[in-house]
Amino acid sequence: MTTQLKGPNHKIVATKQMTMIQAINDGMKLMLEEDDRIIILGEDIGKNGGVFRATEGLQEVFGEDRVVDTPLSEAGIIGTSIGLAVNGFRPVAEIQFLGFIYPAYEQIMTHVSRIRMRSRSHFTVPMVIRAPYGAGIRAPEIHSDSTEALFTHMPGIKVVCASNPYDAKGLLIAAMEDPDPVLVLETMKNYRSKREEVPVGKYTVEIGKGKIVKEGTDVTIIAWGAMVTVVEKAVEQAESKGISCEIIDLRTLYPIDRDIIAKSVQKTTRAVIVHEAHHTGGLGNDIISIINDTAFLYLRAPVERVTGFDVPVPFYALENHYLPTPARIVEGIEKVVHF
Amino acid sequence: MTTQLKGPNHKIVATKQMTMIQAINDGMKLMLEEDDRIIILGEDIGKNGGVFRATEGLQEVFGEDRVVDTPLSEAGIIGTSIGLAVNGFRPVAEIQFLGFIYPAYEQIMTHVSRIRMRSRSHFTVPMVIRAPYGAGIRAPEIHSDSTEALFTHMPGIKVVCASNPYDAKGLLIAAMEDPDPVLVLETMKNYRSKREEVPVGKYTVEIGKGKIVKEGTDVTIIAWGAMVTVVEKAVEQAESKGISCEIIDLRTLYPIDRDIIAKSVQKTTRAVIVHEAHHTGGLGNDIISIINDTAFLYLRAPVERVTGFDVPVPFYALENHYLPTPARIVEGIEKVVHF
Amino acid sequence: MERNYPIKRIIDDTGFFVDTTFENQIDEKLVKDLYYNMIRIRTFDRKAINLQRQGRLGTYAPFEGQEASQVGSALVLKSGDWLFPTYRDHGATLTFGADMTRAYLYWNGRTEGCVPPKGKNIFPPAVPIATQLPHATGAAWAEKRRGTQNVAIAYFGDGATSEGDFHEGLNFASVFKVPVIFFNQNNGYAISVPIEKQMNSATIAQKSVAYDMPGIRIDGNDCFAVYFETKKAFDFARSGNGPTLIEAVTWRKGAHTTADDPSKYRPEKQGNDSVDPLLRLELFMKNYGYWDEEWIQRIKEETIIEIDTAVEEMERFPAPIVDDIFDNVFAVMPAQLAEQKESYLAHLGRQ
Amino acid sequence: MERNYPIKRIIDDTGFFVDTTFENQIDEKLVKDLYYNMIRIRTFDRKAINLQRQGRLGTYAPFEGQEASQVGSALVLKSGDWLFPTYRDHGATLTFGADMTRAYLYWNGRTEGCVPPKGKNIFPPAVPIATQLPHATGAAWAEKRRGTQNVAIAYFGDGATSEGDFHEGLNFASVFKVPVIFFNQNNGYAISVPIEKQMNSATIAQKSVAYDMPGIRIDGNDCFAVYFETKKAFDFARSGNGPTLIEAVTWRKGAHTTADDPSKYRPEKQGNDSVDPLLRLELFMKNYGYWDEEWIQRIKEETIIEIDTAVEEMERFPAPIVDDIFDNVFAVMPAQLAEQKESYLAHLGRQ
Ligand SMILES: Cc1ncc(C[n+]2csc(CCOP(=O)(O)OP(=O)(O)O)c2C)c(N)n1
Ligand SMILES: Cc1ncc(C[n+]2csc(CCOP(=O)(O)OP(=O)(O)O)c2C)c(N)n1
Ligand SMILES: [Mg+2]
Ligand SMILES: [Mg+2]
Repeated sequence: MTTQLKGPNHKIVATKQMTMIQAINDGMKLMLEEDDRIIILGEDIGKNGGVFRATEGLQEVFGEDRVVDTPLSEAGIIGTSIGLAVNGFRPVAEIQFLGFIYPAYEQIMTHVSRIRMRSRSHFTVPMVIRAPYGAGIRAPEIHSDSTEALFTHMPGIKVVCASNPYDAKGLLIAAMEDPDPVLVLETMKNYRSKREEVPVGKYTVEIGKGKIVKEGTDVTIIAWGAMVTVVEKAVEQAESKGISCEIIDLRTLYPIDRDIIAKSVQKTTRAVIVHEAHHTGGLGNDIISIINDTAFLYLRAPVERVTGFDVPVPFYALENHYLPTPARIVEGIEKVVHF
Repeated sequence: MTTQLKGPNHKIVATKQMTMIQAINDGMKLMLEEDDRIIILGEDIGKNGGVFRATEGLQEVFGEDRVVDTPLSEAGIIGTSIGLAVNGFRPVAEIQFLGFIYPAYEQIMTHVSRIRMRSRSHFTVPMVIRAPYGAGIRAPEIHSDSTEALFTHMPGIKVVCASNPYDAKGLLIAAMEDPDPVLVLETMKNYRSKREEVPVGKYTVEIGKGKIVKEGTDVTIIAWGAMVTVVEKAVEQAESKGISCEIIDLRTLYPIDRDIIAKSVQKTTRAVIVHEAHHTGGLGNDIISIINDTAFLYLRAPVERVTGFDVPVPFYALENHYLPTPARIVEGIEKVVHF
Repeated sequence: MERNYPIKRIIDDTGFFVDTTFENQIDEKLVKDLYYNMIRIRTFDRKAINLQRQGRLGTYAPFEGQEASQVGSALVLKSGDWLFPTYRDHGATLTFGADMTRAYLYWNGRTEGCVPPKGKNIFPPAVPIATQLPHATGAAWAEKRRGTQNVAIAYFGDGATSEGDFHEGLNFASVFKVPVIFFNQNNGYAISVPIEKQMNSATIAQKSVAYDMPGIRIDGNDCFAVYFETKKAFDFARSGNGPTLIEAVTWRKGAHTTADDPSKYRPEKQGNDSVDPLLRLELFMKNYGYWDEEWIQRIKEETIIEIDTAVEEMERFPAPIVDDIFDNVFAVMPAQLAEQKESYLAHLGRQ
Repeated sequence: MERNYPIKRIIDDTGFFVDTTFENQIDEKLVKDLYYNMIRIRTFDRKAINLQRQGRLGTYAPFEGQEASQVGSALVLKSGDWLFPTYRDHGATLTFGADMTRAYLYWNGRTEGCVPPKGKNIFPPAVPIATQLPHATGAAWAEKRRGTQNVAIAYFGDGATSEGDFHEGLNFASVFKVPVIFFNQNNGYAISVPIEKQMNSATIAQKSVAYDMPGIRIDGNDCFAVYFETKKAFDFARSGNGPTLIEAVTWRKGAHTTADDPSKYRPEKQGNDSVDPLLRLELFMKNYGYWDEEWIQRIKEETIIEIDTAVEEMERFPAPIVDDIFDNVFAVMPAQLAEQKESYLAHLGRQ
């Protein structure tokens, strides 16, 4: 059902109820229509429409040349995408789960991220890598990794991660138009968890900009992807205890929106970071550093992190113990507020 | 030349002048003699003795069965080492340069680090991965990566990095005796940069313990590998300006010695972290988090980081601009001291 | 190339011999072993699908149609041998001696499912495709170094041949001439991708040429062809002659997993002509006088009891404890992890 | 397998025809093109080693002995074609039209060395082994999609065949039938590892069987065999028939790099019997009346001048500027990186 909604400049834009997966599908469809250079490739993305149906129906409309089922070979997918990209195409590669991206790690690390530098911008790889990630959907082992930090320590590639349908579509389109490679992490847990009004046409969400999801005065809570939803639940509880929380949805993980963090923490003077990746080496550390660099004199308590533990993501019988919960987040919030 | 030196318990131990590469070679040799389960494998490590001569002479003594030249295939080296390790051997795999470890990333990430967890300790992989790393020796591109952070965000594997011959041998032997997989990073820049007295027999340096290289009272400087040497130069200059510096050589990068950092920073109230890896996503962030967690109320200035920039390690004509220099470190020290 | 790698068969679709080379090695014991294990694992497999539908098991990867491949090969293994399975090879692991309760537990997201019975060298199922091939090579290398006659077998699918690890595993095995069998179950599809889109080669067996390794192509639905050809490869390996690549051409009757819908990508009638491996063995048994109605009834009943018992055990299995996620990461827990554990347990206590 | 993949030759070690199939396509222009380019790149290569010894160039990877392979193949390329070299393929890139000054700059640690002349599709040398193979497949795929007749060629060594990327690159190329030539220079060694330890297969050409792709094995020191067989493969690809794997059997006369000492691992006399590719062409030219002493003198002199000029240009090349390490990471510099740059430049200013 299409409804009408006021857009950013108060112009009326048509919108439609979409889940995140539909919004992603819609974004790819629009871009395939608009830009002949776009080519979508990956395992099971053609006839099958992707194991999550992200590419459903696209091969039917755009043909086997533009929506390509590849062999089971992640290094092959990324490696040939590099060749396609330096030779004028704009590949959008799907890696079936982030936990299966590692065979392509060398191609991403030594080529995708470095070709522009190595060739003084003579060769560039405007490509997108889409990868579902995260735990909490009772998937078999290895399917649930949240290893964004392995890609933010790799100058030359951007990393984005939406928590909702609107951002998912807007970030994906921005990624497809970016002159540089972008890794698009898609939180499986939110693929179908809610529907919202999403503009039917083309729009972008700027890469590099976070969003204040909710304003507050006592503490800043920073999260992205599936954790935004969990934080929202925690914040309801915290606010019922009289703590006013500001929530930042980071949206871009590289380059991080330092200003939004700095401004918010300078205001609230306390921060809690929530991510499902491991504690050690997680992006939370980068954010603490940003706070150290920009809000040291404002800070009234050590920054608190509520994260996945320093253990491999457990098999699913115990995965919920690995993931941050509203209860753990509330404890974190109380800890910084009552420091 | 062998000299005599007092050991930890004042017992006399024989020592010998060794460079770091000689100490590493010596460590492997001792362990090959002592433990039949040890098998050394990698590219060019047999007849050629390794491109840096780390395994020089070992094949001659221990034969082609125990010191094995493998095909050019990092996933193959690590993958078969896993099979060897779960079946009773203790493989010591050399990856020729850390920048070429990425093809094996999947094997390390999904198997080396997880097999114990997945099998409830039924299967374990007591193996060592040795990898020379770092910039500053005018090596061709990709040879100079310092990406330790990609391996400290991977629970199940330990990471060590020595700055000098004594620690190099002691940590390597400890790694070879560890019941779990250990990545041993070897700083190429220090391979032959100095000789020192090293005990001729077997000894270990405990994994997980840093070392106070120099005591001081105004500021703590934390580094590892090649950067320890650079820090030492910087500290000379800083001390000549009247700033008393404490230097921590971290030695183990996972699990980090949190206590040594906490105690030192609580004492000095200021900290500078120096590493050659990129700023974003680097281990420096983890250390800032540790300071945040353990010394918040002591800290008189934001922690300063002097690191490699957020750019791919440059081709060597410019690599010295990428690397932290004594001058940059001194500026960092002055900044925290005069905050 | 198909001409160079004809499909080897011992019995045809109607259960009659087409190749009598091994006729005198086929006796009642072997026939019954094959039949019993195939019935047993099929029942296990169907039960798993049912349990999944009832919400009593998580996503499951069925192997119906591949029983001859899995049983025929796994029956060849001796006690010191090593088995490296994928997620779809419970038929093989159960035949080799894996614990059924634990096989079900695996699909309930329990690490207990990865622990083999004492003395059985069964590795946890490989989920990242093709990664187990180098492992098998390494384990076989260790056996060679120790001078045993043990052999390792790695199971993998047609799709797995596209990964670099397939190539690297086979290359190492051929260079170091280690006793490992690469047992490919070519079931026609890798999820939705048919073999013609997976590779340009007409067969998988011919990929052995790249390593100057013996490669053979067999009818994976003919349990005798599977058994005897695998046995030949094992004997070859035990005698120090190195690895073999076996392509067992078979068919995945069901979905890729219970989360998959093959009607999206697979023509409805495709595969209908491939005779069911169990049915084929039944025909053979009837043709050659091995059919023993009473025995069949008995093993079917026994199997049902065994499986029901396993399911019951699985469901009564002690609930997983939180400590588990912390306790098997390192031999000795690092201080920071111990702290994380302690503080999380305290948190749970507070709730 | 060696029998299935005999080494193709056109002239023998003494410079006489052994195969006259292409005799009528060999004319003065071709002979002189081959000779000129081989002399030119050999002189370039020897100069590079000298410069390295004098400390005027960094570590360098010489290709002496491989000139026939590199020139013979690169002369086949047309202007829209793509070349994906390794660090040892400057002979090929220079023949195709790379800039000599920049080739030297590459070995002085300068990114300028990776920038090809306008309109020349020459990719930066691959340093991580075998990674360029999928790139070439992708670039060729793009040409196919655009409907051009352009072809991509990827150069790689014997050691590179052991990496997963070799396998994945060839598999994709065969599945999507793209116009790419996989040109292997089997120079006997991967640093210190001889081919017998690298692979169990007797040839590299036979690895094509795994992909049902044409595979041919040629004498890589016979420039005519290289030229005509590569040309056949290019024509085949231009006509839409897909990829070819070529194994050019050659010999690395020198060290792996200037940092390597082959006496550690290579028997002293090994390879002495392989006739120098340039000498062989000279014999041919004398045998068949192509020897033109005056022309030879002229091109030798011209080449020396060209190379001296390139060295001079390389040494006079503007010093690298610090900004470079920051400026080509992204199209638009992220704020945090801009800050790093600014503060570092300020730091330098303060010094
Ligand atoms: C490295 C990796 N990439 C992708 C996947 C997702 N995946 C799971 S099974 C499968 C298909 C495997 O096909 P095949 O090898 O033929 O085995 P089959 O499932 O048919 O038994 C895919 C793509 C994975 N598990 N690992
Ligand atoms: C992935 C990777 N591993 C290791 C190396 C180190 N290395 C550089 S060249 C080389 C040998 C390459 O041999 P080959 O492919 O035969 O090419 P050649 O040098 O003989 O031309 C090795 C091991 C590398 N560059 N990349
Ligand atoms: Mg399959
Ligand atoms: Mg070579």
